[in-house]
Amino acid sequence: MGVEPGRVHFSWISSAESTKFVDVVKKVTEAVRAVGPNQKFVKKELKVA
Amino acid sequence: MIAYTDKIRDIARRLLKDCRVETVIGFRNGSMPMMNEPCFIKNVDDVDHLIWDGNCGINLANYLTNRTDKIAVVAKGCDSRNIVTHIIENKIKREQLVIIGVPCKGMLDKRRIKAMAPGEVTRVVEDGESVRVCGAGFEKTYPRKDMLQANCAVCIHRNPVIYDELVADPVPEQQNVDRYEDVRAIEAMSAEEKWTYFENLLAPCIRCYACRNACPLCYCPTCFVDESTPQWVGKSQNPVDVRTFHFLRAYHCAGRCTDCGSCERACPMGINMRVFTKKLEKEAFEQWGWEAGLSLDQRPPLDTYRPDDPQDFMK
Amino acid sequence: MQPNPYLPYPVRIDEITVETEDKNLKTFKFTFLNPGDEEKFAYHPGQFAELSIAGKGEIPIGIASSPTEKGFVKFTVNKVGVVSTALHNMKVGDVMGIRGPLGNWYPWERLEGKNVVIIGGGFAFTTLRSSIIYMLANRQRFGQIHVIYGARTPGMLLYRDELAAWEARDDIHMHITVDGTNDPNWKYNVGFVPTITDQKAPEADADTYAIICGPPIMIKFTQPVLDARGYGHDNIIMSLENRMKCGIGMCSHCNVGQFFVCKDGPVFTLAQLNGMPKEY
Amino acid sequence: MKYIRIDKAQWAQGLAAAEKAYRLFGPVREGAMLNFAALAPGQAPDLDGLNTRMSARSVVYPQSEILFEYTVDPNDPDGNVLKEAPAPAKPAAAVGIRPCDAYSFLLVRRNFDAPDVKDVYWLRNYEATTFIGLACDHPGSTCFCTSAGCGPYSEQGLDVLLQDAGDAYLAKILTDKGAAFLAAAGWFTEAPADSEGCFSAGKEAAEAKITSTVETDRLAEIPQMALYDANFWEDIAFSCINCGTCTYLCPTCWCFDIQDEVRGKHGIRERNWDSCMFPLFTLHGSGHNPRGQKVQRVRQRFMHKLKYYVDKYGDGIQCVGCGRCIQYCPVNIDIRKVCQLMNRFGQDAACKVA
Repeated sequence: MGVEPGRVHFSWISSAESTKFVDVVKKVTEAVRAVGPNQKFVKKELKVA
Repeated sequence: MIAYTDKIRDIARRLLKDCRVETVIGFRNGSMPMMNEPCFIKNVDDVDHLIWDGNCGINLANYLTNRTDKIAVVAKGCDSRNIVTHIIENKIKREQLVIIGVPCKGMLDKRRIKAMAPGEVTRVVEDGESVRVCGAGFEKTYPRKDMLQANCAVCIHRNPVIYDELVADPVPEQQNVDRYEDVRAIEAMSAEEKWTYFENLLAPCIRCYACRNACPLCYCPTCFVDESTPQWVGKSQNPVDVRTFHFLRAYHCAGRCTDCGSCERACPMGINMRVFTKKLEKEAFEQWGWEAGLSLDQRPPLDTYRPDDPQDFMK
Repeated sequence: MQPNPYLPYPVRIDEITVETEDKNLKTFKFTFLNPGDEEKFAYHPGQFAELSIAGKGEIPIGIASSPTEKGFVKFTVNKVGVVSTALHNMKVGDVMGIRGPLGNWYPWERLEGKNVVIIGGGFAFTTLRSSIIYMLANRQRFGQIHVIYGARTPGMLLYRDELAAWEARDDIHMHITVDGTNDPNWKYNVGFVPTITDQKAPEADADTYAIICGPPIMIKFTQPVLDARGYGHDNIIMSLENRMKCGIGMCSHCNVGQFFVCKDGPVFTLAQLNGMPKEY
Repeated sequence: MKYIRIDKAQWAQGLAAAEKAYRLFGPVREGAMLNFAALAPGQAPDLDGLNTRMSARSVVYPQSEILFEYTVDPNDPDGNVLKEAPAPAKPAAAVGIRPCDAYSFLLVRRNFDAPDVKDVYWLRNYEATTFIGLACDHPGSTCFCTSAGCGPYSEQGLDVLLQDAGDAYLAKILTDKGAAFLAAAGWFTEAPADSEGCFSAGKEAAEAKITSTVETDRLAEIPQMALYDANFWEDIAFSCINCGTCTYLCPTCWCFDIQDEVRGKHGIRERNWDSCMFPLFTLHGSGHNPRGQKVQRVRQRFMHKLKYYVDKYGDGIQCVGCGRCIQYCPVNIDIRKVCQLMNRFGQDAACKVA
């Protein structure tokens, strides 16, 4: 819908794969940080017009 | 079209007279050009109200949800596919229904015809392969095939997929149709372009929910936008809320939508929200070879698991 | 300049009492933050107000205190939706708002010198408490007072201490009942409100009025009992509730026929209701 | 009555001058449709279309309107205390509003300006708005204003009525407010002496073009509950999909919902249009719904407009005959047909639909 592709990730991680989970989370947070804060799908300040 | 109408009336009369059904659901003449009104007939004497022409775009499967009586329903190709979906999703039982199948030649795009006319349209006459559009001081004739609703122009299931009676011989299905030209154009956009495109697309939305309510798939007792505990979506005209509604609604139709065009047709603001459902329809087709509502014997892809389900999106 | 009818008076929660054994009903005692607001909030028993929580919204709730009780207002709230749940999570000392008083009230002028039978069920007893306190504080202005009040179990009765105190008085006839109980010490009635009404309600006459407030099912079965006992429809007074937002006859949510429950009601006589759509 | 001639060559220039003192609203082309919306700086209203898709109601009564602001910070001395949202600084002018839409505000005013309680937001917006109407010389096929209390040249609720006179607009000044707006725009040229004749001729011609009508003469006398219990509601309601199109496009519908929203510590209480067509509109906390059936909601809408309002205010129907609900109803429910069924109730043995 126009949200930056880097913001969404899917992975299969078994409950036994703790190191993989850590790796994936690291990678994802880095990727999202690179994209920067989400400016799109958030409501702007609520103000009187 | 007159032949269709006569045949529908004949069948309805017979079904009511023989007490095969209690109610016939079809269309009657509207008070506006290019508008027919869904109606129910319970009495043999009223059967002649039923009509058929190119202005029967509302999907009648929408009127079957959770009914308990025996019903005959007039169904064009897409309606019949939504009836199949309704049966699969337990919204109606097959045994309750007598489906009066109508081979469909596409519905007229009332918005387009109005926009092309030089003045207010007061009368539209379908005449075989052409359409005559009349108004104060003008009369224009167009080829019918150029005046179809966008979804009908790319429809490849014009004939009912399920029926008990057929009002005419099947029509030839359209061949070599490029169904997803519009979706591909959006897919090719950058994230930024998509964002702007959807923003402009949805800007006129007034959240009247005509699209949702005209959709036979949207039968939830309480729609997610109406939930209060928790409240998922704000109720104002904030664009984030408007967008959330349209996108989430489309997701709820994934693998179920037949592209009947009711949502777009119903919208008072003329928004083409079909681009959302069509994208998901395309995905369902490309990922699982699935087209909704073609068979009573197949479960939809989103409620079945197969070990070989595609998962290219997983990293 | 016009006063803004949507602006709540700021209030502080002074006391919270859990009323029922299921803990879903709490009574909140509020005091007004700004001097003078209490006088502006002058009300009659039977009226309601919008309880307002910033960030959550408003709910219409009957006023449970009586105008004869000074220095505070009380509301008993059932936990059902967003606002009532938020309210149940609040603490003594928290600041919120109340907006009102709203709606009409029981017809106290017409009831002057008359016998009054109060019939209530469940958590709809709130404005009836207000009415009882009010009548007892002005006891000489009324004839006989009967109270028929039922709940599912003894633990679901509201204002149990006050009920006991009223039982002890001889100028008010209490008929407390529960649908059922295992409590061997229960010394009051057992049975549904309509049944107890049939047994205990005084004889009907032109000077006897019934005020009914309760769940729809109770009203549905009590009304024929009163009919059979000969109560005239002008003498049966009911309090309705409907979904409301504004409380002042603007938003039209509570619209029934040409009336607004919030503004033209919530109090109607049965004679009035007979001529209105049953959309409540 | 004073008439002013506004040369179309001076139109844009005048609006630019008026823009300094007023927030301008008018018909605006948005894609394929005409909408009634705020004009961008320098934007001229599009006065060529018949009428706007949405009515002009949002000028006075926006679909979402903030009532209060507050902070939910408990450490703030004003924490959780509501503050009235400030009114817009400048007055507004609705330029090119059609007479039916202007008249609608008078009907709605009865609700918001009740004798005992005033909706301060609606009233402050209404009183701050100047209505510069444009007479309808080419009414449409679904316009039935002349039998709904107004007409293509109706002056009710207007401050100025404009008539398109080819290369100029003739402006009939109806109120001081209207005169003030024309003065702010710098339009002072007195119109030729026969202007009054132009208006009455225009009015006659326009009214003659109205082909659509409703009968309302018996609505008041038929008992409310008899109409409520009439046998035609199921047939009328069958096709309804319970969307909010009719209620949101209608200039005389006024229902709203109130909502709180909070971002961080800053919160607002706002109102949004609501619709009696939605089941949620009447749903109780207990789950009970007094109008849980579609047929009840459809009946409510028509009974409210054509009966309850008639009985409550004794001055006609809550409808101005703009025809929007007829044009845009997705399933072609036609208020003219419903009105006829109601008005002929008990009289017409063949009180049948279709």
